[in-house]
Amino acid sequence: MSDKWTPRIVVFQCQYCLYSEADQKWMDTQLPPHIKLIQVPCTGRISPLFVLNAIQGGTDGILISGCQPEKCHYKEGNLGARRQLDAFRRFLTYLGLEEGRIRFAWIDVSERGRIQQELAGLEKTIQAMGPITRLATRAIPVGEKR
Amino acid sequence: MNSLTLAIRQEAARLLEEKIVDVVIGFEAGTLPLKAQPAFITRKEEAEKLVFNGFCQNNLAAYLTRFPKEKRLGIICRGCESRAVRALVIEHQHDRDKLYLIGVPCTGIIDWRKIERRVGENTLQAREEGDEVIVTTRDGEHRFRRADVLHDSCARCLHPNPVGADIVLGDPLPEGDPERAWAPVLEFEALPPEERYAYFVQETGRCIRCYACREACPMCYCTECFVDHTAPRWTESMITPGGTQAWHIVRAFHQAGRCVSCGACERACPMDIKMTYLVDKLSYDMMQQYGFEVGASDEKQPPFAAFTLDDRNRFVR
Amino acid sequence: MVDAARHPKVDIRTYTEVERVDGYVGNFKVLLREKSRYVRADRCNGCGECARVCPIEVPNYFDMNLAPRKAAYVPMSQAVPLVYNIDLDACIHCYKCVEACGKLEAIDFSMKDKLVWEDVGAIIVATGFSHFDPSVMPEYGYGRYPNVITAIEMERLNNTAGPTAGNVIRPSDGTNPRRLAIINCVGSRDKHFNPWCSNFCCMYGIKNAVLLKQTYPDMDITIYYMDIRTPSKGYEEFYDRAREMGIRFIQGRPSMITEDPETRNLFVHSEDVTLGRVIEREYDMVMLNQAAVPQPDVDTTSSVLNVTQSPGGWFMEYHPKLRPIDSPNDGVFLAGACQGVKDIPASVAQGSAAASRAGRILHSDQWEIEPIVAVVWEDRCVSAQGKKCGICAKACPYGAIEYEQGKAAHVVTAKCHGCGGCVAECPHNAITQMHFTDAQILAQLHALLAERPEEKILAFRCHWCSYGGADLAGVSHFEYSSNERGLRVMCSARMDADFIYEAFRLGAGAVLYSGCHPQDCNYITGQRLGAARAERLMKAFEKMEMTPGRFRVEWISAAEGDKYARVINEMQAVLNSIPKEKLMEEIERLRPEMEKRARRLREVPQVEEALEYSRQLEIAMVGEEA
Amino acid sequence: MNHQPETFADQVRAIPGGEHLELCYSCGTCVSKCMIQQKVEPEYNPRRLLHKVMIDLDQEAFADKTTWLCSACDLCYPACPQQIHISKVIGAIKQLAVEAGLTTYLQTAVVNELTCVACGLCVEVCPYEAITLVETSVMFRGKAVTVARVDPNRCMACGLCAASCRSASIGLVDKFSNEAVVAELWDWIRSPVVEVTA
Repeated sequence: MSDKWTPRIVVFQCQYCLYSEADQKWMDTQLPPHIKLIQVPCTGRISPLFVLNAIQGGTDGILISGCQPEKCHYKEGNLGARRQLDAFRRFLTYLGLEEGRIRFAWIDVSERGRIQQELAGLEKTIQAMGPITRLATRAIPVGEKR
Repeated sequence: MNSLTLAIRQEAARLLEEKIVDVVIGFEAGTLPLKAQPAFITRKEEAEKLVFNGFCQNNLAAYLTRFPKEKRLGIICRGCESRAVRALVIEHQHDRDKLYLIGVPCTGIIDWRKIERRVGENTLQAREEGDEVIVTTRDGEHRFRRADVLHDSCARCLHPNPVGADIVLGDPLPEGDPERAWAPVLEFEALPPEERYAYFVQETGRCIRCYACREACPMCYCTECFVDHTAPRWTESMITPGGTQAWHIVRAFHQAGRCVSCGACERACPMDIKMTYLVDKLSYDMMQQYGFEVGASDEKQPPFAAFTLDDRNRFVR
Repeated sequence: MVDAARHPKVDIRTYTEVERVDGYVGNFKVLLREKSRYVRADRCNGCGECARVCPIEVPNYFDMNLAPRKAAYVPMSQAVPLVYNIDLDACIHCYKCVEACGKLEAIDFSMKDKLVWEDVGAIIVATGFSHFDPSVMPEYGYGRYPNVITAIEMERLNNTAGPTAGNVIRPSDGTNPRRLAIINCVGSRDKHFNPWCSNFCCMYGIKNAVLLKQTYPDMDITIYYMDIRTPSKGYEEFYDRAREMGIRFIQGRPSMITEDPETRNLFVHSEDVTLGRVIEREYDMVMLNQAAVPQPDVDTTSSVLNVTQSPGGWFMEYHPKLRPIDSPNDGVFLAGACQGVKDIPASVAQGSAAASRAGRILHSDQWEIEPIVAVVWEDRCVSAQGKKCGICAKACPYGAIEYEQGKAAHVVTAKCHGCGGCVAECPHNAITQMHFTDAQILAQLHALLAERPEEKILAFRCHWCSYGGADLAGVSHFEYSSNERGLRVMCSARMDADFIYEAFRLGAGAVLYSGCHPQDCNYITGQRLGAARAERLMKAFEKMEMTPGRFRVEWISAAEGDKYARVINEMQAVLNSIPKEKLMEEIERLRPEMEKRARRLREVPQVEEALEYSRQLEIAMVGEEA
Repeated sequence: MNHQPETFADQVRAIPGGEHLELCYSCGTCVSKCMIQQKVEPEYNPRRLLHKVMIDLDQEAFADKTTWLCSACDLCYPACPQQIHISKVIGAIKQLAVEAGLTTYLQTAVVNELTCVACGLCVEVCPYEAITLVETSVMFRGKAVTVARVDPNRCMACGLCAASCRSASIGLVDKFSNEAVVAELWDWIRSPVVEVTA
């Protein structure tokens, strides 16, 4: 593992995520290239298959950010997501994936700067674990295009 | 000929004669020893073909979804099958009032692989006698204690008795031991992650992607499976580590809260891949986290549909 | 205050609580608890040596806890009388103060609370208001974000006698804020907390903005408001001045304040209603103009003084328009915000008015009241027979009835206002009201329904509203059915259910039950008593399957002559719509039930004689005609 | 007073949930609470919509995006100082709009009727009760089959159904379809943004 290794992170963000204006702007424009932002209407939209695709594709960490409970734009989408994705995460852990590669945060609009903290936290966890090895069985060689 | 078989034949004949059902799904003697095969009886006279013994290894509930909803079905239901039927009825796959469940308490299915591992592939005849299985091969007769050659899933079966059956033939059996049922999950979980992953890689590495497990499973009834999709292509369709792993992960995950632990998938697998440890983990989680057990109730929705605000939360921060 | 203290006829008792009030107008007996200060007021000269040596510091409540005070303290430097006080909860009993006090020997730790009875002729309640605590509104972050402060905290910061000597600083870092947001209606006009408008906050916010702008001309001040309310003399002009000074006004109620965790700056999030756009603006400091709320101990005060509360907890005035200073308890007057939120000029005006109202009592030897008071027939009262009752005492809005099991209920005549609620409520007909006795009302009722009762509409009207309404209908020449027969009582509370039953027993075609609108009752809660009774009656008649419309309940004010006429005409239309024989049949069908229900009325003393007298009269009149 | 529902405001008020319409004093709290307004549609403004209703501008209310975009998250309800259940009022307006023959312009969930097995999971997870199981005339397995159907006037396109469907037979279209999300993900995974370990 070289010192230069940069973890690749996918952020699944609910479209209505209760970010403050500044944080949303930061997410939209300032995100470093090793972090990919994928917007979905609601965390409830995140199929476990999306997560599996990201893991198998060699993504080192996944951050899912959604709205606070009872503040979900779609009433209870975030609760559905919690149940399904929690089960899926536990299942992947059971198969040997390091816990902590998948992080799920409920962020409130009053929590300014929280998303940056969560990203930094995730990055720190991943740095400690090193690049993903288990389950990353669909990794594509650098630069390959379809 | 055991008394259960007789009772089943009588009940099947009665159902067909009184036109309570159109088809009775049961087992008939297989063409090979150690294996019975599913039978679909439509006429009263054919009821004589039915058998019931420890060699009946299919999950008959799997055939429920292959009949149109108008058909009235009589199904021989062991514990696992009856719970699968319940789950399928909740999932609107058939109307309960068009089903007639002939419940049979089940003492477990004999694992022919365990026997052949000891006697080789030369079985001529096999039969059960009380707690023993007697196998005749070219080199003579072998006697096995039933408990030694039961299929793994059956050995740790929690609910051998059918639930919600219209009639139960035979005497109820004692319920299984939960500790024993969940032991494999807990043991596996206790292993270090790298060993768990290595085991998963090793098992899935043998997979030839024949999807026999999918066909054998009563709960795998989608018209088009996610692995067959082309838009999007969820996973690699060839036999690659990525593809086979994704298949096993997602197949198991789709069973979360639905698997009845019958073990039909493992029995069907031509490569003898262990896979019940996957789904058992999910079943264990569903029970621990959300108090959900498949087939326990007639109404309860699968756990992913029943999320609440008060879900236990260790995940979301 | 100092002037008042020096006045020979003014006696100021501070640090004293009213424990109990007995008696009635002109003859109150008040029990006072003079709380011990552990400093003897007669010896303390207010030098402050005790506070100087006291080692204990606790937050100063008067400075909104922004500064400390000692355990030996005066609440504020302008306190009258200037007597120090020892906070025993904080005191560690080092006795340094005793030493410092020296020869004065004013400090006395052995002091005890003193209970004193005083005779007074009148009481003025001026307990003021309290402040809404905005920390229950998490969206504004008060308590969480240091730079969100309340208006009162700003008041202390901006006061030269305050903890910062008038230097307005941010609590987070001590710098002067350059951008300040003032948010109006925090906890007021909000149904989650206090539905009322706190009256003075608009002006108060503008005042603070103007003061700050004068001190810090560069300060960027924005006021968030829903509506600016400037209804008094000179107020709108003041508002104009504020705008001319460059104070910004944004119409829009902020939904949320967020904080930058590093700079501790605040972002106020609101819609600018005039723009129709959501705006987020950054400020250094936010001031919340919180609602005025009743004092936390208002319930105790209210029960001690026997003064009822209006919704929200303010003290209830006798009448919202006509007698805003008197309380329902004669001789007790309300002044200032304890009666309802009001600003300083209004409070001063009300205070002066209360003083002169009280003076009227103190200057007269006798106190005249209306003679329509309630009287108890002691021999009929079941309480005297040892039974549990007390219904009359509960019904009385003035607390004029003293009830004690085993003794007959006793009406304190000086307190009784003559609504008649107790009379109608008493299940044993043991109370009557002078000039409105059961016998008198019944005699009227019989006379009104003497001829062709089935054609008549008997209208019970309360004296203050519906009777006035009918009067207005008359003088305005609004036409209404001539079959209407009015019967006046003082309040709908007096409209005994028995009268209604009796009316129907006699065969009345229709009965109107009318009184003041709920909020306008002249007897505080009298209308509510009547309305509850009317509802019970309505249900009973529904059960009896009486034709709907024959019994009608309407609240008609003295200004609603048109309504009175319309209601009567509508009732007439109902009567017209019922075929005569059907009506007669219904009357006959219901008569036994009505008779049964009205029977108790016959047991009332004098009723039979009164009825006999009216019968005689009738015979005589009919005879004359014949 | 018992007058008949005549004006548009009366009609809205007559629908349960719409009663407190006229209590609104236009403080704008709801608007600044609303995430649709901030994240998706700047034109979105419940306060204005309520006002349009109050002064009987029915056609303008129907044409207002607010009518169709409110997803009843009810962030505004606890914030409203007048305790108006705004999403219910908007629901009442939407109901009248639907009765007037209008439909949502949202791209709502669609069902692939060929692969749907009508397990009913989507019916259960849908927060808006927009999905029902119906018999359809699509001939399959010899007979008419039961499939899930989405009521576009109830669906708010959250995608909860799509995430829970095992056979991926129900889903959103365009930007949030399975194809689009997976393609977006893999385009990035394949891109040489950073060194990939293998």
